[in-house]
This record gives sequence, structure tokens and C-alpha cells, in this order.
Amino acid sequence: MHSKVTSMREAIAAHVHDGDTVVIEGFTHLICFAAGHEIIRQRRRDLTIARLTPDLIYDQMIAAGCARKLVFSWAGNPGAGSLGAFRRAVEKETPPLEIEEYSHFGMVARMSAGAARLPFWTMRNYMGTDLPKANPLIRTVTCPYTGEVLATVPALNPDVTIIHAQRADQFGNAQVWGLLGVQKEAAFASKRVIVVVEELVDQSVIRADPNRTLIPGMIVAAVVVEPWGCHPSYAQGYYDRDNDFYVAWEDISRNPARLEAYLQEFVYGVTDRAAYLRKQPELRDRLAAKDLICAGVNYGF
Amino acid sequence: MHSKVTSMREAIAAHVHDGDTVVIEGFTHLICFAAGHEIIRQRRRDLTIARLTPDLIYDQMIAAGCARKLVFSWAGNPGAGSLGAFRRAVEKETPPLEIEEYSHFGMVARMSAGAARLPFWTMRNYMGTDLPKANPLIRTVTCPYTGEVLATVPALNPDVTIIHAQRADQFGNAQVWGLLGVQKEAAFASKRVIVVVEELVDQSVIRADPNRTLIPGMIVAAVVVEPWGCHPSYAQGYYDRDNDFYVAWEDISRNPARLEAYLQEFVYGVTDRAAYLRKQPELRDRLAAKDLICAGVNYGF
Amino acid sequence: MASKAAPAADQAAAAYSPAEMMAAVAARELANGEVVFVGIGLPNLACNLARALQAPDLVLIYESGAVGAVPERLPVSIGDPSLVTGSLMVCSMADVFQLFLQNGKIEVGFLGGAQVDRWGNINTTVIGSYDRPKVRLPGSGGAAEIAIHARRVVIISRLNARAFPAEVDFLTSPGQRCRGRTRTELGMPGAGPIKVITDKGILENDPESGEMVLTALYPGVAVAEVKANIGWPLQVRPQLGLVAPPTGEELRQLREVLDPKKLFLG
Amino acid sequence: MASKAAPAADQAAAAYSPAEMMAAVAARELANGEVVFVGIGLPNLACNLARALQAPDLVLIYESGAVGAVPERLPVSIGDPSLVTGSLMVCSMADVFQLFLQNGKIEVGFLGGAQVDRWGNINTTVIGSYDRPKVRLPGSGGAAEIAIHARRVVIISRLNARAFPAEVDFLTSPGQRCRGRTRTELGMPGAGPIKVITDKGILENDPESGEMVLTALYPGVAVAEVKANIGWPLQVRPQLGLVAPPTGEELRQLREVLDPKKLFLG
Repeated sequence: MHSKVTSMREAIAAHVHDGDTVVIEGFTHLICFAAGHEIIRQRRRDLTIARLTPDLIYDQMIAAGCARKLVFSWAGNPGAGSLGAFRRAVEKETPPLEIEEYSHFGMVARMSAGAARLPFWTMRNYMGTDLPKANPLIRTVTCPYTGEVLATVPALNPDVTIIHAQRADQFGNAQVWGLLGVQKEAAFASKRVIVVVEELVDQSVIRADPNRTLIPGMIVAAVVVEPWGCHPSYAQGYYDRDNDFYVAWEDISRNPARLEAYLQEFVYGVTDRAAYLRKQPELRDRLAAKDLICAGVNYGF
Repeated sequence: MHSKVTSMREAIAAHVHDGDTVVIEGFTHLICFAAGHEIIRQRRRDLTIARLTPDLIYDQMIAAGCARKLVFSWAGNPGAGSLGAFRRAVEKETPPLEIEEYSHFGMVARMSAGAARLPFWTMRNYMGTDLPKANPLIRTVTCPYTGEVLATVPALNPDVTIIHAQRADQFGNAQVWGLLGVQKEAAFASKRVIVVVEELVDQSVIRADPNRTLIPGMIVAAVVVEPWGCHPSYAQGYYDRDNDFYVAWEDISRNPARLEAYLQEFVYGVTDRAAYLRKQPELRDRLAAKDLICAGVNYGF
Repeated sequence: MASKAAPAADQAAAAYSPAEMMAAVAARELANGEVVFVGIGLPNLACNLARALQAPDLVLIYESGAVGAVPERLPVSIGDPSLVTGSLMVCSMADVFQLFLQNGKIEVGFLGGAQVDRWGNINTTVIGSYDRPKVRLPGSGGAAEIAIHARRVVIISRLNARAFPAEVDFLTSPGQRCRGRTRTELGMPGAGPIKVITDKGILENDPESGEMVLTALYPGVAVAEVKANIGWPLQVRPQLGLVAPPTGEELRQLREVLDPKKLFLG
Repeated sequence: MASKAAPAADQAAAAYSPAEMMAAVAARELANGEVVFVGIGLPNLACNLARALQAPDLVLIYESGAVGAVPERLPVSIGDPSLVTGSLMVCSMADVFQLFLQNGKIEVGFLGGAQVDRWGNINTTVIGSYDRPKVRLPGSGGAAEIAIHARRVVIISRLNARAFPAEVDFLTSPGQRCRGRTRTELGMPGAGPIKVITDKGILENDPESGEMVLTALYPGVAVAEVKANIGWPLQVRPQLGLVAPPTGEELRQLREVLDPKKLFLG
């Protein structure tokens, strides 16, 4: 078997195409900003970008003109406020952005259906809310046993899903700890999967603790080794969330010129994530994780 | 909060009642024979016993007259052959036993629906097979998006589920590694959960590696500390499967008198699991696990 | 989202901020051992205050998947790493919504919103019309399903007439009566919002009508002051309760332990 | 389940057992890097033989949840601890069936059964009627869904007329035509059984009719010998293949490494 390890530039060039449905998942934890920046640098257009919480990275992709449509369940700046580019697009149509909106449970259910290759997923949800009026894809099904009417959402099957993990081997067998979000479901739902990791490890490291594996290599198209690839998001055990930057985004994103200047300096103005990090040498001191190593368990028999 | 730790005798007396639907889960791994034996000793009757693979423990419960009905997907002696008491009950009605039969995926789906408190679960399955004719609870639903007709099974919500785990704290926060089966789903589907463990640990052990927790204490009614409680099944990292006993069961279970003699000696004839183990001091030498400890991971930030 | 309340008139109230009072009142809603679905900000402060005082065994669940979290610092987001480290369990979000919430395991959910209406319906989606919003808000997140499934919901929101309209512009999270239909008619498992904790007093749902009515006032607040900040003809319970101000211990925990930088108590 | 075949007539065949031949032939079905759903017994031996020879990167998945297993001893059950230790991933059975199998990730599934019929349908449920069975067999396990979803299925079964009836008593796992309907009509994702590896030769499904026809013989076996052990008028392909006997290396692996105690090769 050949190694799947490649650069972020190659991985995005090969697997993210104009018009694709793209998912960069991670719930607060392990959001791969490095991949989003490379998509912006490669000037992808007409993307449908989907994730539960668009977060700053999708705000940047919207501002950069990559997105035709956003599929989401909570579009804010977590713990800090609003997403400026998203709000301008929706409130003022500058630029216009189609939206398709669910709740978190609805988005999780869409990914679960996609991962199981079922056309829909069933929930007890949405009764009384205006969400089905805003989104006619929220429908109902009748239980063949009880006659109850239950809510449904359609499967989401992205063209490409990008998952950041703490570590993987060269074939993409990836291990994650800390918050798991919907990353497993998003990966299995997707036609192609790019796994980005803090550390490339020998396969023996993966095989030593198989219960930690979240994504099997067989569904992975490319492996990118990108330490600190999540900043300003975080990787448990590697670096903390850069809350200062999330707070700063309020002002940056409120002002289109300032947002553009940010993109020029930190996205277009750098060649890759290594260059992005060289611009900010203080990040390591401020955010590097302290050690808190758990004990291992016995896999013997 | 009060500790939930109790003896197997107390746990079964308090939580398993005549007529209950009982699940002792574990797929090959972590099947709690100690709980099954205590149910036999306490002479529970009219139980509906459900699990994917009835295994030797349900064969023993059927032989002992505990079961009115069996819900299952594969009723054999794994790797060795047949279940004698089950076969006599179905082929010769001695004693009669109602059966309700699915495939493994169907049983997993029933547990998943039960755990999510949905009345049914959807699958792409059963087309072309005779299973829906044999079991009218296998039905269909029409997708509200594609019009496809998909298979359904009804939720299974046991009265009590018994889960064996490697370790838990006194409140039932339980960690498992190695094969996971459908134990999480079965526990969440159940009205009451008994967690049986190889080791009772301080809560700090659980909190040091929260990604390993399979069952949260909030759904657990009782915690029983029962080392070697799975024998002849196994616990990864503690003891191996006793394949010799699985092979021996072929002869024991083929002959009702021999099966009854087995129950008299190893179930009715002992007061508890400790006494069962004292009768077989050689088990430790033969089956105790070797050490193969994995490395820990960093939960720091 | 609601604008800052005017400073309370009397001297007693001046010794603590409206946010401190709201956090203290919210914390008192929680009994030991309960399972709470926690949001960021005041709900998080309230839950950790309750843990420090009457409810040491409160189980905090965050929609990010942390169960039994014991954050050693003030979490600034719902997915903060401090919610993972030392927690009892981390699970996938599919498990959070299916095995915990839809399964009925969540006893209390805290919610807030840009608009809260007469029936406790919450809007966190848009001000104005959905297709041409005046203000686009973040949307539901997990709020819609929390409002449907949690056994009871407590709303925390500062009073002002725009934030408390007779009817929400967009019904994100259902209250006691949704566009004319009751929770029972709609088949909702949870009891819905049974209390609205504001910065001036407490509203509770009338068991018959489902309407949010004023049941208790904070020290120094007059009924008229509440009525002036609510967009419907507010019913007032005949025997109005008087809510005790934060105790010294409540204030000390909030100020010295939980939010010393006043990120949320400011 | 099928009774033991009579010893092969010629001398060459006497140098290896029918089980060894079946395991070797099954192993040759597997290409490097494929993802295989493995059962216990001969399928497990075949997969590990293929791993040792032409397919070192074969990914073995067991329905118990072990993915990429590298058993260091012969697993005696599908949930053996040796399948976990050193594997690439352990997942829940819900994931096995939903994310791997139903998702279409399994390229090859090996199945066996008490009865295999003209269309490759398999019965592992009952001999006789379902309500009053003469012999109660274990049931489907995961076989029904493997037969439906695996991209292709290989059946391994010893020949005899009772084990190869024209139509199965109970259709547990669907073949190419189920009670008159094709897989396409029934909407099945996988290609179904494309090969039946017996102890005398190989059957393959006719692409037009879906019927299992004889396409290759083992050394020393005559067509009549196969026909005598099959319960329907067996079609025979005009150019019959001759299957090479196990190589020395295949036999060495099977006998010395994989099953030295002859648990499954006996």
C-alpha cells in the first residue's frame, strides 16, 4: 500500500473542486483552519459549505467568496458574538448566500443518515417550531408500529470532508480524544476524506490502542501533517483555544475592509500553515498544552 | 450521592423480576455469566431474554426454566456448534419456548431505536429473505425524500440490562475497551441497568480518561464487583475466553441429564461467583491475561 | 442580546449586579444530583455556583459531548477543553442528542434568547422576517431540541419590551403554546419552560393557560417596572414572592472563584 | 454442516485434504488491499493465508467490531481477543453494520450454510418448516445483511445433495434470485454470491440467469461426481477450468502457521 501523506496544497488541489459540497467538521475542538485557508488561497468558488457551527473559518470562506451556500445549525462566534461576513451576506446580500438551516440535532441526524447511507434519519423533534416552515427539507414519517408522526431530515453526503485528528498513520488510520463532535459521521458520509493531523505516527502506535481510532484509513483519500493546523481552534493535549482571537474577530469581521486586510495578511499573504505560524511565534508560549497524560489500559489476553 | 455498589444477589433480587424482559449483553466479550447464574439461582420465571447471540448462558437459563421467550439473531455455540437446550425447546418443545428472530443488524437496530427512544429504526435490509415472513415485526417505511421502501424493526426497551465492564466507579460510570458489541445501546435502551465490573476504581481513574467511558452512572441502578464474572466468556486485559468449556458444552448441553448435573454443581451448588471460582482454582493459571499495556494520551490544555 | 438594564433604584440592590442576581437565582433552581444541559455564560455560572453550594453532585452536560464536566477555569465556549479534562465521559454529539436528550435523561435545560414571548417561546433565529431579516441571529444550535426534550426548561433573559414581545418573530424553541397549540397537542415529551429568570423578577407558566405570569420580584423592584418592560398585558400572581438577594457566599463564589475577570458578570 | 466428502480418488489429491484445498482456493479470491468481512473457520484461514501471501494489506473486518485485525493465534470465535489486540480499530456493532457494511465499504463477504441452492441463496435458519423445524440452525447472525451489502460474496461449502437443494427450506441470505425475483428487482446494493467454492470444484453465477453453474473442477474430480452431489440439474460451462492444487507454500502456511492443531483443517 502506498502512503497517503501529502501537503495541504496537494490535498486541497486534488480533492476540493469548484461547486463541491465541503465539510470541515469539529465542534469547537479540532476545526481545521489550515484547510479552510488553503481553500481560500486556491480560490475555490461556488462551494456548498456545511457544518454545525460555521465558526470563524466559514466566515472567512464566505468573505473570500468561496461559498455559494451555507448549511448549518448555529452561526455565531462561539463565546464571543457574531460572524460578520455571514450576517452581511444574509442581512444585506453582500455577497448573496443561500442558506439551509437545521438545529444541531438535525445536522447530526443528516450526517448520521449520510454515514449509514440511508436517505433520511428519524427524530422526535421540531414540533411547535418554525424551522420546518423555513426549511421544507424538514419533513415527517409515520412509525409503522405506533402510528406516531416523527420528524425527518435528509442524508447529507458531502463531496469532501476534512477532519483534523491528533494523530494518524500514513494510511489515514486516525485517533482522536477529547470532544468528538460529528467527525466520525461526517467522514463516513463523505465521498472523499482528508485527514489532517498534529502528528504522523507509526502504525504500531495506532494498533497499540485500537479503541481510540475514530476514522479508519480505508475511507481516507489523503493525510496531511499540519501541526497547529487548528489554530485559533484547538487540539486537546497539543494547544489551547485562542480565545483572544475569537474575541478579536468581532471587530475584524464587523468591518469588511478590516476582514479583507486580515485575509491578505494571514491567508493570501502566507504560503502555508508553517508560514502562518512563523508570523505568530508567540502562539506556542501562550497556547501550548500542559501535560496531563492518562494511564494506559491492558489489551493483553 | 450514595454508592450503588451491592452484591450480585441483591442486585438481581432488586432489579430482575418474574416476567421481565432481560438483556445480558456482550458480543463474545464481557458476557456476564455470573449474573445469569444468579438469575437461575433465584429461580426467576417467565422472562423474555434478549440478546444477539444467546450463547451458553441463555442456553443454561432456558434449561433452568427461566425463559418464556427468546429474542435473538444467532443461536449457536460460537466456534463450537449448537445450544442443546435451545434446540430441544424449539425442535421438541421441551420445554416450549417462544422465539422472535432477527439478523444481527436487526437486533443492533432494535437496541439503537430503544436507546434513542424512537419507536423504530430504519435499515436497508431483508429484501429477498424469508425473515419478514417468519417475524411480522420486520416491516417497512417509505422515505419521505426518495420514495424508497426501507426495512424497519421496532425498538427494544428491556426492563433490565446487565453489562459487564472492565472497571467502574461506585456510581456506575463504567469503562470498557476491546470489543464493545451493542452494550452502550442496550444499556441506554433499558429501564434499569446493572453494571458488573472486574474492578471497582476511584472516580479519579474514570475522570483521567473520559473518552473510555461507555456507560454513565446516571443510567445505572446497581454496581456489582465480580472479578472473573464473565467466565467462560472473557474480559480483555483480565482473562481469556475459556474455549475448552465452550467445546465441552457441546456434550453437556446435548444431554439433558448432564446439563442438569452441570447446573446442580456449578450454579445451584454454589452460593455465588466466588464459590464458583473456588471450585476451579486452575482457571487463573490457564486463562489470566498477559500484560500488554498501551500508552496514555495527553488530556492537558 | 437584551440591552443592559437600568441600575436598580434602591441601595440594597446596588451591592450586587443584575447578572449576579440572575446567576444566583438560577443556581437555586438546581437540586443535588440533577442532570443539567448547560449553556455558556450565566447558565454555566449558575450551574457551577450550584455545584459549589447545594448541589455538589450536579451532572453538567454540554452539547459538545462532555458529561459530568468539572471545569477548572471559566469555560468561554461550550466546547472548551476544560470541560473535557477530568469529566466523567466524553461522547459523540449523536449520543448527546439521541442517548441523553431524546432519551429523556436531561432534567433541566437552561436557555436564553433575543426574544421570549408570552408563552415562553424563544427566538434565536431572526429579528424580522426569515427571508429578509433585520437582524440575523445564530439560529437554534441545540436549543430547539432542548426546549422539546428537557424535563423542564429555565429561561434566563434580561427584561426589556423588545426582548419580551407578545409573540416571537420566529419560533426557534417551543414554549408552552406554539402558534395556538399546546405542548400536549404537539406531543412534546418535556414540560417546557416553567420559569423565566429576569433581572427584575421571575415569571412562571400558569399551569392552565401556559402563559408566563409574574410570580416573584427582586428587592426594590415594583410591578410597574416589570410591566413596562414586557410586550404583553402581564398577569401578576396575587401573592407575589420576594426573591432573596445573593448571599455573601453566593457573591464570593461568583466573584472570587467562578468569574473573577467578570467575563459574564460584567 | 455438510458431511465429510469421500477421499479424492487420485494420488495427487491425497497429498492434501479437501479443507486445505478449499482454504487455498478461497484465499486466491482476495486481492491486496481489499476489505473483507470474515467469518470463523475456513474463511478466516483463507483470509489469513491471503495476508501471508499475495495480499499483505488485506483489511479483515469481523462483525464483532475488530477492523484490520492481525490475529496472532487462530481465532476460535468471531469475537476472539486476538482479533482486538493489535487491530487498527475497534468499533461498536452499530458502526460495523451501518458505517461499514450498509455504507458499502465491504468488498468481499465469505458465507457458508447448511443449504445453498441453485441461485446461491443460503439457509442457516431451519431444516424443515420454520414453525416445526426438523433441525433448528443458529439463524442469520450477520449473514443476511452481508449477502445483501457486500460488493461480492463468496460461498464456501462442501458438496452433497442435501446441502445443495434446488431451493432452500428457508431463505436466510439472498443469492442471485429469491423466490423468483432478481437482486436488481429487489433493490440489493451488492452483487451477491459470484462464486461457490466447494470441495470438488467451483460454481459461478451465470450473469444472465443468475443460476450457479459449474465452471472449474479440482484435480481428479469428474463432472458426474459433482452432479451427483447437487440437487438440481447442474449446468456445466463448456470450457471447464482446472483448479491448481495447493502450492507447497500455501500448505506450509496452513499447516505450520495458521492451523497447526487442525481445528478447521481436520
